[in-house]
Amino acid sequence: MESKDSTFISIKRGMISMICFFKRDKFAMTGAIIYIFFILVAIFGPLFAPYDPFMMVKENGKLMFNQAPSVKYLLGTTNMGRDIFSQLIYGARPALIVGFTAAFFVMVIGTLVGLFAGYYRGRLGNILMRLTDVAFGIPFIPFVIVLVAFLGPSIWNIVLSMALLLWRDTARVIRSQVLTVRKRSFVEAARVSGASDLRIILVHITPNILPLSFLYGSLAMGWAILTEAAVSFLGFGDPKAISWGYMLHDAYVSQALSRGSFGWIIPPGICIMLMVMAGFYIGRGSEEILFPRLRKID
Amino acid sequence: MAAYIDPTFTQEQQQILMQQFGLDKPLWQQYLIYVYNLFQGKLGDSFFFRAPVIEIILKVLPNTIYLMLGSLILAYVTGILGGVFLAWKRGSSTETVGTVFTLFTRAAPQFWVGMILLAVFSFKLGWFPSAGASPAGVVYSSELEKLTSFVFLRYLFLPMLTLAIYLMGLPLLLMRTNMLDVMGEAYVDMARMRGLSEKRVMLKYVARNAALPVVTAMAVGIGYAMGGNVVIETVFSWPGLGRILVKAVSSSDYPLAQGAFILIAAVMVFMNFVADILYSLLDPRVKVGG
Amino acid sequence: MDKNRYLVKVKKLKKYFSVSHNLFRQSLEKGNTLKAIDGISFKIARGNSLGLAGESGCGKTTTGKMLLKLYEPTEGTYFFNDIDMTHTYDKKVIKFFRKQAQLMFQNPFEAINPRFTIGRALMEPLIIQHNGSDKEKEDLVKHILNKVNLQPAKNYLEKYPHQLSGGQLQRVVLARALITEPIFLVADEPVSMLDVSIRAGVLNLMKRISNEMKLTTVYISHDLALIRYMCHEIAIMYLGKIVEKGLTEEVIKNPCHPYTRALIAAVPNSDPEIKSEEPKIKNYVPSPIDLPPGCIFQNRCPIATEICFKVEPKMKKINENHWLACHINQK
Amino acid sequence: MSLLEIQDFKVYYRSFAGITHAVDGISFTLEAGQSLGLVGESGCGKTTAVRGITRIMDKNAFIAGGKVIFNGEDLIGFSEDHMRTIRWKDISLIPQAAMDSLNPVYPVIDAFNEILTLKGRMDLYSAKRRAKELFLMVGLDPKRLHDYPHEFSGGMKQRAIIALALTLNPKLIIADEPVTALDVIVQNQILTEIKRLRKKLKVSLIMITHDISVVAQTCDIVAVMYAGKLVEKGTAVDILKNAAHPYTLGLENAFPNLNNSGKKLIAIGGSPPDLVDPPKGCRFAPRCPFRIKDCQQREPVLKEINSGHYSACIRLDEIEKIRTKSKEAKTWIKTVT
Repeated sequence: MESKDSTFISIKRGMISMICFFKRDKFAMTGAIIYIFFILVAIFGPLFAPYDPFMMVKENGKLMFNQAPSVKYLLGTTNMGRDIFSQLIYGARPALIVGFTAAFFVMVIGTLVGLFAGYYRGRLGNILMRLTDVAFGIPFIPFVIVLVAFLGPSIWNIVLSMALLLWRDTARVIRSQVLTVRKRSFVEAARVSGASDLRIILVHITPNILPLSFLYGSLAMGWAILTEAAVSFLGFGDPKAISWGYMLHDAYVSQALSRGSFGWIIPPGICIMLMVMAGFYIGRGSEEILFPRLRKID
Repeated sequence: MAAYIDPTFTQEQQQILMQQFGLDKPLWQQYLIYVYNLFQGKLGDSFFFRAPVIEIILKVLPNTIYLMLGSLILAYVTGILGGVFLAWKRGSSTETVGTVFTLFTRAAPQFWVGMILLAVFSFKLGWFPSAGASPAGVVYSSELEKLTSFVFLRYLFLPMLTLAIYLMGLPLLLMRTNMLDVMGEAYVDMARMRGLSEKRVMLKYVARNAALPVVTAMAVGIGYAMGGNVVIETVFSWPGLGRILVKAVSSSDYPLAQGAFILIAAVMVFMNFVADILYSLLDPRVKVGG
Repeated sequence: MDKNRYLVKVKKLKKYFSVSHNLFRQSLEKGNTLKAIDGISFKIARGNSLGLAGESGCGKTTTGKMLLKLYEPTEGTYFFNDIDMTHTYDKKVIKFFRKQAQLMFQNPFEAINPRFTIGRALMEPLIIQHNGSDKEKEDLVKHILNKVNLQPAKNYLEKYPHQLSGGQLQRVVLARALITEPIFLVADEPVSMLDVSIRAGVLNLMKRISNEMKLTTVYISHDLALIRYMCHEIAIMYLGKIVEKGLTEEVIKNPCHPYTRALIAAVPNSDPEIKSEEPKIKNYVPSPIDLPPGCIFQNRCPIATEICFKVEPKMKKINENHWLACHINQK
Repeated sequence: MSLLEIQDFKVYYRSFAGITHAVDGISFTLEAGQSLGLVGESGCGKTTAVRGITRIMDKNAFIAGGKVIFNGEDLIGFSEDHMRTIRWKDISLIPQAAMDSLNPVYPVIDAFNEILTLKGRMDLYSAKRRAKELFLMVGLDPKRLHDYPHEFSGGMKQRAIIALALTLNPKLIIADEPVTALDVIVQNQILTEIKRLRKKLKVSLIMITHDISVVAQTCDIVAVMYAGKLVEKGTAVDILKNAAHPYTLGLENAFPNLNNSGKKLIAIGGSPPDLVDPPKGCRFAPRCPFRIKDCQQREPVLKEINSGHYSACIRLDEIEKIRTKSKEAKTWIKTVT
C-alpha cells in the first residue's frame, strides 16, 4: 500500500515540478505551446483542410493553377492547381513523425553509446569513441541524401539515415557528462558497497544524465525536421507524403521564385522554423551553452 | 545494371564499360572493385558526363571552397563580434531580441532563406544574378583572376550570404555564453581590480578567452557548412561539389556521387585539422602535436 | 604473537600509472610512468587507527583506494583478514569484502547521489548486501541515522542532499559507510571541506562510533593535528613512499626524518606569542615521473650528504614504536 | 589619521529568496603599516566585505550603507572611474584562487607590463626592469617572467601574484585566504614571505582567513566575523588568549592543535543562520550555550573590555565565568534551538 502511495505521490510531484518548470521558464513554455499547436493540427487538421492536398482543383472544368491568395484559396494554388493552405496543414504530420521518431532513436542510441563509452574507459570505451569520431567525420546531409537515394525515398528511410549519424552529438555530450559523474564520489561509494557495473550505470549514473539526453533529444527533433526539409527540397523526399520541404521543392522547380508567389514560398518555411524553434526553446538553445564543455574533457 | 549506362551507347560499348567497371559482377564484388580502384587513386568515370570523376570534381572544388571559406569567415567574424556585443548588453532587451533573432536564423531552413533572398534581391530587385557562378561564355585565365573579378563576386554574394546567415548562429550564441562564463572567472575580477578600463577587460580578458572554444566549435561549423553547401549550391545553381553530388545521386551516377562524397568528407577532415592547428596557436596551454 | 592480530597487512605495495598519451603504447616504460605508490609496507592491528599524512600528490589517497580494492596494485601484496586480496577474483569473497570495508569521502556534497533521497541513498548498500525484508532494512536505516545523531530519523528520510548542510551530509555519508556493519573504514580527508565549528562534531562522532563498533580505521589527511587527535599510529608519506612511521605521539614528539620535521615546523602555531620557525627546506616537490636514484627527499633536504644521492634509504626500526627511512638520522 | 576606517558598512545581495544581509554593519579601523586578520567561517561575509571596499562585486551585490574612509576620503561616493585610479595603485589584492587569477593566454610578464604602462606610468623598458626586480623580491627566477601561468606550480603562482600586488607600491594589500589551497610547507613559505615583505615595505595588510593560527602568526589585530557582523576585535593576543565572545571561545575549542595533544575538541552545535531572514537579537544566540532571554531580543553592540579589545556580547560583564565554563564539553552539548 505504502509503495503505491509513494509512487502516486512521486508521480504527482513529478507533474507539479514539470508544470513549475514550464511556468518558470517562458522559453520552454513557448516551445511547448508551439508543439501542442502543431500536434493538434497534425491530428485534427485534415478535418478542417478545405481541399485534398493532391487534388487538382478545377472550377467549371478549368484548372485553377497559380492562383493568388484569396478567400477561397487562402494561400493560393500551385502550378498544378493544388491548394497550398491544405498542403500546409497536411505537412504537419510528416514533420512531427520525422521529428519524434528521429529524436527518439537519437536519444536512445546516443545515450547508450555515451554511457558505455564514458563508463568503460578501456577497449569498449575506445572503440565506441572512435566510432563516434568516425560518425563526426561523415558529412551529414550528403550522407543522408546518398543513403536515402540508395534505400528508396520514404519517410522511414529518411528517419533511419538521420538516426544513423545524428546520435553522435548526443553520444559525445553524454560521454563527457558521464566522465564527470563517474568521478563524483557517490559512484565510488556505490562501488565500495559492492554494486555491479551495470547497477552503477543504471541506478546511479543514468538518472544524472537523463535531463541532458532529453535536452539533446529536443534539439535533435529540430535537426531532424530541418534535415528532412532539406532532403525533400533536394527532391529525395517521400513522394507520397506532402511535407513542407516537398512544398518548397515544388515551388522552387516550378519557378515560383521568379513569379514572386510569396504565398507559396513563405508559409512552409515559417512552419519549419517555428517547429525547430520550439525544440530549441524547450532545450533553451542549450546546445550552445553546453557545447564548450564537450571537448575540454577529452 | 545496364540501365545506368547511357542508352545511346552501342551494345559493344556497353559490354566494355560493364566489364571495365565490373558491372557484370554481383553488387558486393562491384563495391570491392570500386574500393580497390579508390586506393589506387582511381575514382572511375562518371556515367553521366562520360568523363573521369576526378576531373569533374576537381574542376568544381575551388567554387565550393570559395563559397565555404567566404561564408565561414563572414559568419565567424560577424558571429564573434555579435556575441561580444550581446554579452556586453547582457540583461538588456537588446540582448533578448538579439538572442531570439539569432535562434531564428538557426531554425530557418537555409535553402528557404536562400529562396527568399533569391526571390527578393535577384528576381524582384534584379541586384544579383539568379543562378550559376558566371555569365555564359566568360572564361577566367586563372583562379586568382576569377576570384578578384567583380562579376564572379556578384555571383558569389547571395549564396555566401545565405550560408553565412545560417552559420553565424553557432559562433554568435557560443561567444555570448562563453563571454558570460568567462566573466565569472577570477582573472577577470582581478583585471578589474588592477584598475583596467571596462573596455580593456572585456576585450583583452573576456573576449580573448571566450573565443577559444568558438574556434574549437569551428570543426562543427565546418560540418554544417559542408551540409549547407549541398543545399545552397542547389538553390543558387552554384557549380560546386554539393550540386554535383545532388545531380549525381538523382541520376544514379554512382562513381561521381561517391567521388564527390569522398571529396566533401576529405575537405571536412582537412578543415578540422586546420581548426585544430588554429586552436593550438591561440591557446598557449595546447602544444602543437601534443 | 597472535597471528590474527592484524586486520590489514600491506607489503611492498606499488601502484604505477601510465602517463603516456600514446593510445597504442600504454606500457610502463621509463619516462612515462607515474609512481603513485612505490613500495609501501605497513600493518594495522584490529581496532587500531592509522593516519596517513603527507602533502597533496604524495600517494595517500591512492593508498586508501588500494586498501578498498578500487585500484589493483602493480606489485606487492595486500592481506585483509588474512585473505590475500591482491589475487582474489572470487566474486563471493569480494562481495563480502565490500560489506566489511567502507569509505568516507572528502566532499560530502558529491558523496550522495543528488537524485536520491537520504533514505534511498542509505538503502542502496542494503539492497546490494542485505537479505532481510524491506521492513528490516527500513529499521536499519532509521537506527543508523539515530546513531550518527541525525534525530529524529524520520525528518531526514525524505530529504534530498541539497537540503542538508555539509555537517549533516557528512553524517549521512558516515551512516551509509556504517550501515553494512563493516569492520574496516577508510576516511579520506573527512572534514577538510567542513567549517571549523562543524568539524569537531563529525570528528568526535567518528571517534565514538569507531570505538563502539571496534572499527579498524585509516585516516587520510594533510593535517597532522587532526591525525594526532584521531589516530594511534601515523605514517608520513612523501612521493609515494613512507618515510617515517610509528605511534603518533612518538613520531610527532620526536620526529626523525627531515621531512617530518619540516612538516611539523610548518604548522602555524595558534599562540601569537610563540613565533613559528622559518621554513628550512627549499625547492618544490619534484615531478613523480622519472625520479633520480637515492633518497626521494634529496633535493630539498637540509642535511643530505653524498650517500643520499646514491643509495635509497631502507625503512629501519629505531625503537619499539618508531620506524624511519633516512641515512643520516638513523645512526 | 587612520589609513582605512570602515563605519557601519553594509553589503547586501539580491536573490530569488529575498535580500541576503551578507555584511550587516561592520566597523573597524586600520592604521598605516598595521595588519588586520579578518576571521570567520564560510558564508560569514568576510570576502564580501573586502570586495565591497574595492567595489569589485558580483552583479547582484550592492552597498546598503556605511562609510569606507580611505586616506581621509569616503570611497562610497567615488565614481567607477575614480575607483579605477585607486585600485592597485593604493589598494591591491592577493586572491585565494591564484591559479585562476592570471589571464591564461598571456605570459606572466604581460600582467606586469599592463599595470606599469597603464596611462603612461612607465615605458616598457622600465616596466620590464621593475617586473624583474619584483620577481627577485618574492624569490622567483626573473627568467620565468616570460612563461605562461599554467607553467607555474601553485606556490610559484602565489608568489607571482604577491609580486604583482606589490607592483605599484600600494598602501594597502588585501589578501583573501592567500594560502588556503597550498600545502603546509609551501603555506609556511608564503606566509613568511608576506610577513617579511610587509615589514620591509611598511605596507598595510588585511588578511582574510578561516584559520586562526594563520592569523596568530601574521596579524597585529584580529576581527572575528559571524553571520555578517563583527563579534569581537582586538590584538592577536586578546583574541587568541583572552577571547571574550562565546563564538570565539567555541571556535578555539573546535580547532585541533598540534602542540596540545590532551585537548578534547568541542563542536559548536547547529549551523550559521540564514542571512535572508537573520534571527532577531544576537545572531549567534541560537547556537550559544550561554544565551539568556535578552539575547534573542536585543542586538548586542561592540563594547570595549580593555583598551582596544571589543566584544559584542550582552553578558560581557560575566565573561570570566563564561570563559571558564566554555572549556567544558558538557556546556556545549546543550540543545540548539
